[in-house]
Amino acid sequence: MFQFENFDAFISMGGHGPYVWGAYGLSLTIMTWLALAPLRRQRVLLATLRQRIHAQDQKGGGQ
Amino acid sequence: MWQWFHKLGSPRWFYQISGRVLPWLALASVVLIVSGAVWGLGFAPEDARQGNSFRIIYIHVPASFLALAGYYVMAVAGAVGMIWKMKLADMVMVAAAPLGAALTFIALFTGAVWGKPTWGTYWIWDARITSMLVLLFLYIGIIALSRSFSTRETSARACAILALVGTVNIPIIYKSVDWWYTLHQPATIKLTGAPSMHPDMFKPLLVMILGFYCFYALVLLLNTRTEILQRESRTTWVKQLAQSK
Amino acid sequence: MMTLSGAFFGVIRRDLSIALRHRGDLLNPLFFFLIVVTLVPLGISPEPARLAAMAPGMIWISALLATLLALDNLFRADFTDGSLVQLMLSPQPLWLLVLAKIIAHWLVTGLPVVLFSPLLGLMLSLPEAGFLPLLLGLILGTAVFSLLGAVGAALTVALHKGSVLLSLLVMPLYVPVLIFGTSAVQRAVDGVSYGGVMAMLAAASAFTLLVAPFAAAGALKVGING
Amino acid sequence: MSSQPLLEFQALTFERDDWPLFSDLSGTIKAGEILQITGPNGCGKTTLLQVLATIQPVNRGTLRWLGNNIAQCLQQYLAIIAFIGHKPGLKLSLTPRENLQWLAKLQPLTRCTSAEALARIGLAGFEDVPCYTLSAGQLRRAALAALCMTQATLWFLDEPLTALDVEGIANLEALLLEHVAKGGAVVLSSHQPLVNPLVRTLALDTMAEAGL
Repeated sequence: MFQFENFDAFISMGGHGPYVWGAYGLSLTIMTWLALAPLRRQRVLLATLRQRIHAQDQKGGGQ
Repeated sequence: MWQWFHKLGSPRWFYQISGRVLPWLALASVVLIVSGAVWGLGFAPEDARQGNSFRIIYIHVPASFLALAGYYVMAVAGAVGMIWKMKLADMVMVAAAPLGAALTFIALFTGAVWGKPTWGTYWIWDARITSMLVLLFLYIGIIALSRSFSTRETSARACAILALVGTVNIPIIYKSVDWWYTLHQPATIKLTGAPSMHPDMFKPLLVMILGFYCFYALVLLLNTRTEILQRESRTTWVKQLAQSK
Repeated sequence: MMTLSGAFFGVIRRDLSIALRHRGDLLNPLFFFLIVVTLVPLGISPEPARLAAMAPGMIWISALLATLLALDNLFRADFTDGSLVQLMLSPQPLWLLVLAKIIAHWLVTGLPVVLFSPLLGLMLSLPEAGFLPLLLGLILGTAVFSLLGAVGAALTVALHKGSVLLSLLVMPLYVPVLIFGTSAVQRAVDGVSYGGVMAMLAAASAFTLLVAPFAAAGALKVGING
Repeated sequence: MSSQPLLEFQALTFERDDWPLFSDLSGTIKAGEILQITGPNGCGKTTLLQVLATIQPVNRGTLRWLGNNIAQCLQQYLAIIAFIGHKPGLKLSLTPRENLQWLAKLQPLTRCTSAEALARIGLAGFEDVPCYTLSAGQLRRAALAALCMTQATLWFLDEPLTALDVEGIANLEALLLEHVAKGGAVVLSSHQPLVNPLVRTLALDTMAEAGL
């Protein structure tokens, strides 16, 4: 059962809103970043690797 | 059995298997954390004494759990890497350190924010929070050490030794800080009394803890996979992987 | 000629005679200890009652910092001139030689700090009842500082900026000793029995004595290849 | 002397972050032999010596001493090796005599006294002066004096000729020859060629093809 009478009460949390939402907000932001950072690093890694292989191939072909 | 162990130690095999588990872990952690958070924020009953600020517990407790468990994961991985010279275990250890530190930070931050409406101050030298702070220092030490060595192998060995020494010390640190706290501040408000909680408050907490475990496993796998790609970047299978994308 | 005890005491004697030839270096941690404690009344208040309340903690913290200051050199000097490798190539068990080095190090850094502490207790108007537990506690505590610190010093032996890193690594591990040490003094000042706390401190140092030399020996084998 | 080799290394691989410094290096060192490791800077001469002296661990490969895996008999192996690296391993505030006496407590330096050793290596009269007053060449000699005293059969010397003058080099060569004549063995790295029939060279940059 929803504990709050309306959406405004849910946001204000009886005066504790900033604390609760702040804690949840920052935590979830950090956690999202934790999950996305390795994915981005993997993409960058593979891209540089691809570039390096490409460069090597061209050099090999030129000779 | 031994063959299985050997196989598990192969980064390539691990990369392929973990790739299959990842989507499910991601799904599970998103579903569990979102439903747990909605449940805890909107549907769990209000705490009689602390009011709505108590809803922070649904982040604080799971994060503290995993922050501590994460240190043990790191130490065990380090020990396995050291004893059986398993490269994969080294990579898991390296992957676990920043993740554990981030969760420790979340636990500290939510604890501090929770403290403001409860005690009227952001920082209080509560036993739990103080131990958490020391744990953060231990994590920072490991991360700093791991970045100071020129080769990854030496770095992994060194971190494993430090993590093991830390592991032996953690129970002593926790006990001593607990004892220190009772010495200086006799029984004020206890932050968490999980067993004595109302079942309606407790259920979302369980969901959140489960969700955090899945999330931990997910990020640990992701970090380990990144580490694998980085270290194995000269092998043919990684090169093929890079070109196939 | 090459015996276990000969090697053990040989290492201690050599480290002590080197320390005696650099007497200036020997005094540095002591002066550091003294200066930090002098800063307390200057920074907070010269009022005896307030000083007395803070004396146990301040003395312990400055002792911790003073031993930390000297810790970096435990293995580093030997590593730099190559004698550490010779020590490690000895057929004698490495943990024993490491223990010998730690003992020598404690004798030249920890022990002077312990002996100096009553003077600082006087300067910070520590009540009389606190002196004995302060001395006893510091003997055990500085031993733990040296033993645990040796693991960190071994890990960072080949790193260029090892000193700050070393503090970062070992300070969190010193927390229990600091808690037990200061509360032993505090209890004695408050007129409560401090035997139990001292026993815990003794147990912690005995345990560290058993484990730390092995960990430090293992750490050295890793650390020299930094 | 076709008996078992003193030291045998098989398929040694040493990598720094998966970049092999050397890989699949195999070879033997027999009693009565001087093995000189040559190669350009940075090819891993020092590392190989350190690996053979068990200072650095290898990634793959085995070391055998008289047929026994060294991992199983490390203490015994340490008792028969002597290692002198780039750094002389002397405490500058102590005298050469004190340094050698300290070393004699740790390693089997029992063939002669430190005074005899220092005299032999050409440092008579410098036994009791602090090492910081000695020149680089004299320090190197003081470090090599340990070789006169040691019972070790297998010597590892990293660039032992550095800073030595003509007389010092002659002294060292005589010492090495005496050692191998008695059935010992020496592995050393050096840029300067040693003129001696007993010296076998191992060129590290081309060792893969050499197939020792």
